[in-house]
Amino acid sequence: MDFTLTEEQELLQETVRGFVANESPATAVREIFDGERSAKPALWKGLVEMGIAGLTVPETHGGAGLDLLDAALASEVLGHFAVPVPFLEHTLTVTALIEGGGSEQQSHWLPRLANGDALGTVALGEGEDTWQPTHWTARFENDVVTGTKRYVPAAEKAGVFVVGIAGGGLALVDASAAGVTVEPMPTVDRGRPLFTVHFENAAATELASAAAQRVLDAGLVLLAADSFGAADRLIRMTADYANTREQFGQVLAQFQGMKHQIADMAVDVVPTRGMWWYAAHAFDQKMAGAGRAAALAKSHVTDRAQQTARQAVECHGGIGFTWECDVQIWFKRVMQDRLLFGTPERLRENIAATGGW
Amino acid sequence: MDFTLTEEQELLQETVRGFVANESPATAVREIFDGERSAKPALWKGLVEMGIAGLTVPETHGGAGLDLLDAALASEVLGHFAVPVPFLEHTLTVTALIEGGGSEQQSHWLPRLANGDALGTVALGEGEDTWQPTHWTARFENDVVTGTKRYVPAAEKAGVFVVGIAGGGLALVDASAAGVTVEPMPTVDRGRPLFTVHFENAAATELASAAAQRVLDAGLVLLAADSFGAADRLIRMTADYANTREQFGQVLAQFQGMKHQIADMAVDVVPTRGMWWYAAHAFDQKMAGAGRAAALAKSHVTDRAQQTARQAVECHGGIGFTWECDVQIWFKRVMQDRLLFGTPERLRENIAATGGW
Amino acid sequence: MDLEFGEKYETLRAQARDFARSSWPLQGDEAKLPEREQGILWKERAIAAGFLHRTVPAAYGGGGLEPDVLAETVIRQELDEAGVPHRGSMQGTHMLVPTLLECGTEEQRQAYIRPTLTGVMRWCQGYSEPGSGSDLASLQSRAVVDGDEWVINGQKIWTTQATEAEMMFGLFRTEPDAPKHGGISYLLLSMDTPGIDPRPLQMMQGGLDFCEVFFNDVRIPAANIVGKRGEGWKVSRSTLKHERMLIGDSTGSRKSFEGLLELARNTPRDGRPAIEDPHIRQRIAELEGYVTAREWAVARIISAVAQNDDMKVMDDMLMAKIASTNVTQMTAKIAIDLLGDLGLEEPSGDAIVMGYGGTDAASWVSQYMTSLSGAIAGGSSNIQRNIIGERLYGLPRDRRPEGH
Amino acid sequence: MDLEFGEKYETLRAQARDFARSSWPLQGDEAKLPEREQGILWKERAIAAGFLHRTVPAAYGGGGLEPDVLAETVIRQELDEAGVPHRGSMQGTHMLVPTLLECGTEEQRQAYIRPTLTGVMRWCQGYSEPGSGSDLASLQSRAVVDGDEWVINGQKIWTTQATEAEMMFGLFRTEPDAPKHGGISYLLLSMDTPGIDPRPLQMMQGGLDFCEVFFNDVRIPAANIVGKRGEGWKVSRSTLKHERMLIGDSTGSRKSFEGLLELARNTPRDGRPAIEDPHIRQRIAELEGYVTAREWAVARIISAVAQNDDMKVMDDMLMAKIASTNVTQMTAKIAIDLLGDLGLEEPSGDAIVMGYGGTDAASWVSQYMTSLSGAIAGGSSNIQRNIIGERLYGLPRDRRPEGH
Repeated sequence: MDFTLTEEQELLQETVRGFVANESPATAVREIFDGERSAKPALWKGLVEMGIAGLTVPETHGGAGLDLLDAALASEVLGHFAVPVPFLEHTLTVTALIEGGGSEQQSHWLPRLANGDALGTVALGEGEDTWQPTHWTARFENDVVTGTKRYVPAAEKAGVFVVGIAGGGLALVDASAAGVTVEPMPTVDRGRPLFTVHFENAAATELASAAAQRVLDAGLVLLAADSFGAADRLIRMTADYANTREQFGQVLAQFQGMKHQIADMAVDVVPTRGMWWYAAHAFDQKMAGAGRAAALAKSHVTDRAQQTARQAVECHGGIGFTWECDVQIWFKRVMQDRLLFGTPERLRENIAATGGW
Repeated sequence: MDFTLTEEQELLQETVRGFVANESPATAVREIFDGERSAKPALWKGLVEMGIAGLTVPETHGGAGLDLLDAALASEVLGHFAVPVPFLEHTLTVTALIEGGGSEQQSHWLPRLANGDALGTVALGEGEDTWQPTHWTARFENDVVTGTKRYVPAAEKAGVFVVGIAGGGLALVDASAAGVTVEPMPTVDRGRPLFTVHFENAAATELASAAAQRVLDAGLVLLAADSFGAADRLIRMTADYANTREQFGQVLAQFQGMKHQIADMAVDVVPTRGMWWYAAHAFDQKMAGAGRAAALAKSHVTDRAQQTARQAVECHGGIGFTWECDVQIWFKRVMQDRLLFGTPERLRENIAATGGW
Repeated sequence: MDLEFGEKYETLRAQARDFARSSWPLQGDEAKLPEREQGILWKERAIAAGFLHRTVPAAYGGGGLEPDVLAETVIRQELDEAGVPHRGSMQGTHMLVPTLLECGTEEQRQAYIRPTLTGVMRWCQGYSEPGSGSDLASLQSRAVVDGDEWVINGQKIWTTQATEAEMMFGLFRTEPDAPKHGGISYLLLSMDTPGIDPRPLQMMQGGLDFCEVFFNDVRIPAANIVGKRGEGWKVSRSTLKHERMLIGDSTGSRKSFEGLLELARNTPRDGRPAIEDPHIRQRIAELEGYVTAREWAVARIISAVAQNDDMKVMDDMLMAKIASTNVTQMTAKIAIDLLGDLGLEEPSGDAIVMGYGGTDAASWVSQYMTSLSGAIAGGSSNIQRNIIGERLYGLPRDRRPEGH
Repeated sequence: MDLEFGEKYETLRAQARDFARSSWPLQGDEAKLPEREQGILWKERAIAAGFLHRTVPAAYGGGGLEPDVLAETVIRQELDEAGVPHRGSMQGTHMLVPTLLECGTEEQRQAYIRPTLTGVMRWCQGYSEPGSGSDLASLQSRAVVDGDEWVINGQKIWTTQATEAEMMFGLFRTEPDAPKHGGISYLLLSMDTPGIDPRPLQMMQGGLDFCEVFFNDVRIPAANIVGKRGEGWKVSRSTLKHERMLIGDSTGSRKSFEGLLELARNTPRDGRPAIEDPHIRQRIAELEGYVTAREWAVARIISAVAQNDDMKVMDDMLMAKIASTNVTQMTAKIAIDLLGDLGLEEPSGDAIVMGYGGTDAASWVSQYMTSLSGAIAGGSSNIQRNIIGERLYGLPRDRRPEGH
């Protein structure tokens, strides 16, 4: 019984943290928010060089062969620094290939994904919260896919799409295929832009359909981890502000009302760390109830993170509500984490159903 | 446009307040809690002498001919002092007779109810939250009633029962009729005990069935008012305690955390006063939506009062959790107000339905 | 208790309705004037007809009538209904004008009130500073006398409409050696004075609702002071009182609630309108409890004020701000859950509207963010909690370092 | 990360299971002994077999083994499962014994530890006083030396099991002129000493879970002090630490949650089980989020402690108490709404059980009330919030009057 991180896992977090703390300070994220969502190619490139793109790619395909838990630990750090990189969608593409790819699909894509030559993304929802495999309507017939997918991350730069298809399965589409059109959407977290993607008789190959639920579950875990990291950061930002800003001749944190608000934020967020650790571990070990654990983690962590983000704004006073205050960057990150792949309410419907209630 | 109380109404509250503040201090209520629910006949008698029993009885029948709003104002004061008297059930009996009684029923009972010779009560629910007229199953046929009613207030002392019957109507049963059995129930608010009442072919006369919903609506308003009075008192008790009790060399209220807890209790409760005023007024004027206003007032006020009662215990620390602390008396009063005639959740189902949603 | 307005006010209501419908929109050549000028024209006529600024003395351009909150209520309802341009900049009409009436000189009243009422002269408020939020009296922007002028240096923040307004009223430290509250004066500045530099401040939802205003050796006439030197804090209190009153209005809460209902009706959920979902129904019904409570609390306040019985409703008045904030935030949170993935859209950047009830997703996303500002603007919720605890329940004031 | 206990611990688990099943219930004549004596007999055997009080030195009657939180976890799981009487008075075994091991004299250890472990000697705790709740160090009960005795006067409150316990450990003011925290000593009292008067205190739900204890010229030997005069505050800290640890257990939350699920399954609502109501499902699913978070937080703590890495989980440890309180209160609130009119029943008067999951209405009504005690017992939630803010985020301590 050892519910702790290994030294390797702690080192992984340290390494990612060291890199993004230097290379992706809030000022850099802000440039993206201020500009036209101009990406920072060097940032993702640096992470690729560290092996982050191939973290969960099997060693035989040139990756590090690590688990979802390791990816989630990376996500936590990326959320903590609000790093604007396509880690979620790329990692889920790897998951789709591992869980559902044939050996040809795997040997073609996994090495390219591992070394960063290709960026992967997932095209699942079709609008109106159609995140579940049962909801998908994109048609896959005669080796082509037709349909429109919404809220697709990083679609603009992706080399390969994992597309949810009618019947609840997945298909793989090379981004260079004819019939693929990417349309930008103005979305809330400028650091991680989303797109509408139209597939019009785009050449595709099928993945094993069992992979669909696994991809979604992995996504829920990574979003929970990201959100945890972001919420933890928001609490620290708020504490720092309260320890510095003076009103009525003393720092804000000296007011017990403010102190207790910060403590309540911590009580909301801090105890949720083990929850996504466990969900990731259960996913890796293919435990019974792993999907339910993922839904519990995603719904709970992102709900608590939302509340924390709102409190962080309030505790910062007027400045917290401005564009120039960094709080907005994390507020929006948490918001996107919470809504992507299903709201807490919708996930809880599944939690109830899978709980046998 | 005058959403204020008249001088007469303010005087009514003053008069009741003056009487119960003297005659029903917390120490007296406590005696009932400590003893075997021993009633205080003198207390009700005193209120009867003030005209409280006949408050809403038409003047032609010996009452004051006042409105539900006036009764609700009295309820507020009774809740504020947690006065252990059968005002709610008695007043609803009057409502049933006014709204649904024939002239014979009225001339027989209303004068007796007005002068306190008879105590009235209402036997509506049958357990499992069957408070709505559509839920009732007690049979009324051939001028007799058969069925079991639960959570009937003051049944032990009642001279007349208003009984909810299958089909959603009401019947009137003289308590001295053969076939009426009253069974005590240990219930949470010892100041206002509830009973199970069995009717076995008990002689009864019918009331006009439209009265049933009116009785229930009036009950919701009176419970909201009572609960408001009780919650207001709990806030004041808590503020007094926090202004007196010292810890770490200063009164508790000096800690901003505590101060803000008390302020939040006030923000919960204080703004709800106009809500039950309006619900009572709408009832009196038979306005469209009066029933919905009553359900909104009852669900909202009692929910806020519950939260306030729980906070009051917490703010009192250990002592607040003891039998000897007066908080428990008001805590339990609020609890009974909240659950009687339907929980907030169940009432909100009606609010949604009647809102045309 | 009588919720009817009665014959007198219903007559007035009918007159207001007639006036509103016949006076707007403007006709003929007038209809070709720029929008703002049309508004000024209409306001002049509305004042003359007794439907706007009724209680401001006629000598200063108002209606010269006795205060009558019920009359004002029915008139406002009708003007709102008719969609006439009766709402101007509140800063001028509801804050500056009452202040001048209470503390201004005869010259100031003559100079400023009439154009303010008609909208010819618009005002912005220079109170908050970057270092002085809740603790307004700690402000540091300075004005020093030089001959017959004030010379002003410093910075203000959270100034709405600073780029449009002709004038600013504001608080400046004029007696640096006096104690905190005693060293402040209330000054009036023309916004085209050299050295004033208003810069829009972007909000998190993208809108430009506020400005920072920088003062660099700004010189204004020495006579532009309301009240005496060092008494600016006292002078400003009457103004702030009005601001708080303003925020205590329930129309926004109800409008916002209606918008939410509409959203719930129009949002599909598993093929049915979301409003049919029992969980959503519970959340909305609970919210309606708060909204309704607000409405009747406001009705209590209006009625008591009409009877000069303000003291009786002090409890509800003290809650108004924070209760309203809570409703707005609850509404926004339900809305974002209804939107689901539509909530991923970038906010519309709409200006802060406390009771906004939009129909498109981007507006609701904006509202989800702007709803947070209620806990901050016009006195933070924590300050409100202090006030409630202290005034209503006699709880002690916070311990603070000396002089604060 | 490995959630399996592994061969070593599974072997130990099997041994514990075998021992538990073969050792209980007692057989033959032993089965006829009074319940308490049976418990003592069983405990002696469990200690000897290495399944109870494993880490207490053998010289004082314990198992003499190295601390191993995983071993203790699997053993406790098996003992719980088998229903043996392994849980004694925590006050003695988890608070007094560690304190004596850390600060007691050799004589005290010899005299008290062994009988405490077996349950022969039960302890109650004399800390809180009517005037000293959160501010424990303000206690006023006094002990003065008279010859070779302490003479004690004063009053304690919130003492559990005071009428049953043979002994009390408590804090008393012995140096009235010393500063607040410096004037307190940690004393041991036999509860049958003349002048000690424990009186049960009734709780709002009707139970008698606590006592007040009055001291009237109570004389105890001067040697009955742990640590030095005036160092009682320090001595007591190790004990309090243990109390807080105890409360940080998630078994109760899960048990309570399961009970709530059962209640929702068995409560009819419009002819169907309430658990099928979408609103109830949402509320329970949201609660399960909190319950699950607690469980894995506790798993983190146990694992880190097993690796002597306590510092890594300080954040979760500091949250444990308040997070657990929140879960218990949420559970109770859902339960009372499920009960509907059954919630009108008088509470059962059951003792405070933090994680109670009853099946009858009266027990749930009790739970609805006792759930409130979590925010009070073992340090109020507001004190916990202070600790979290100060230790985890470096927020400043409260301003207090001098000397506090």
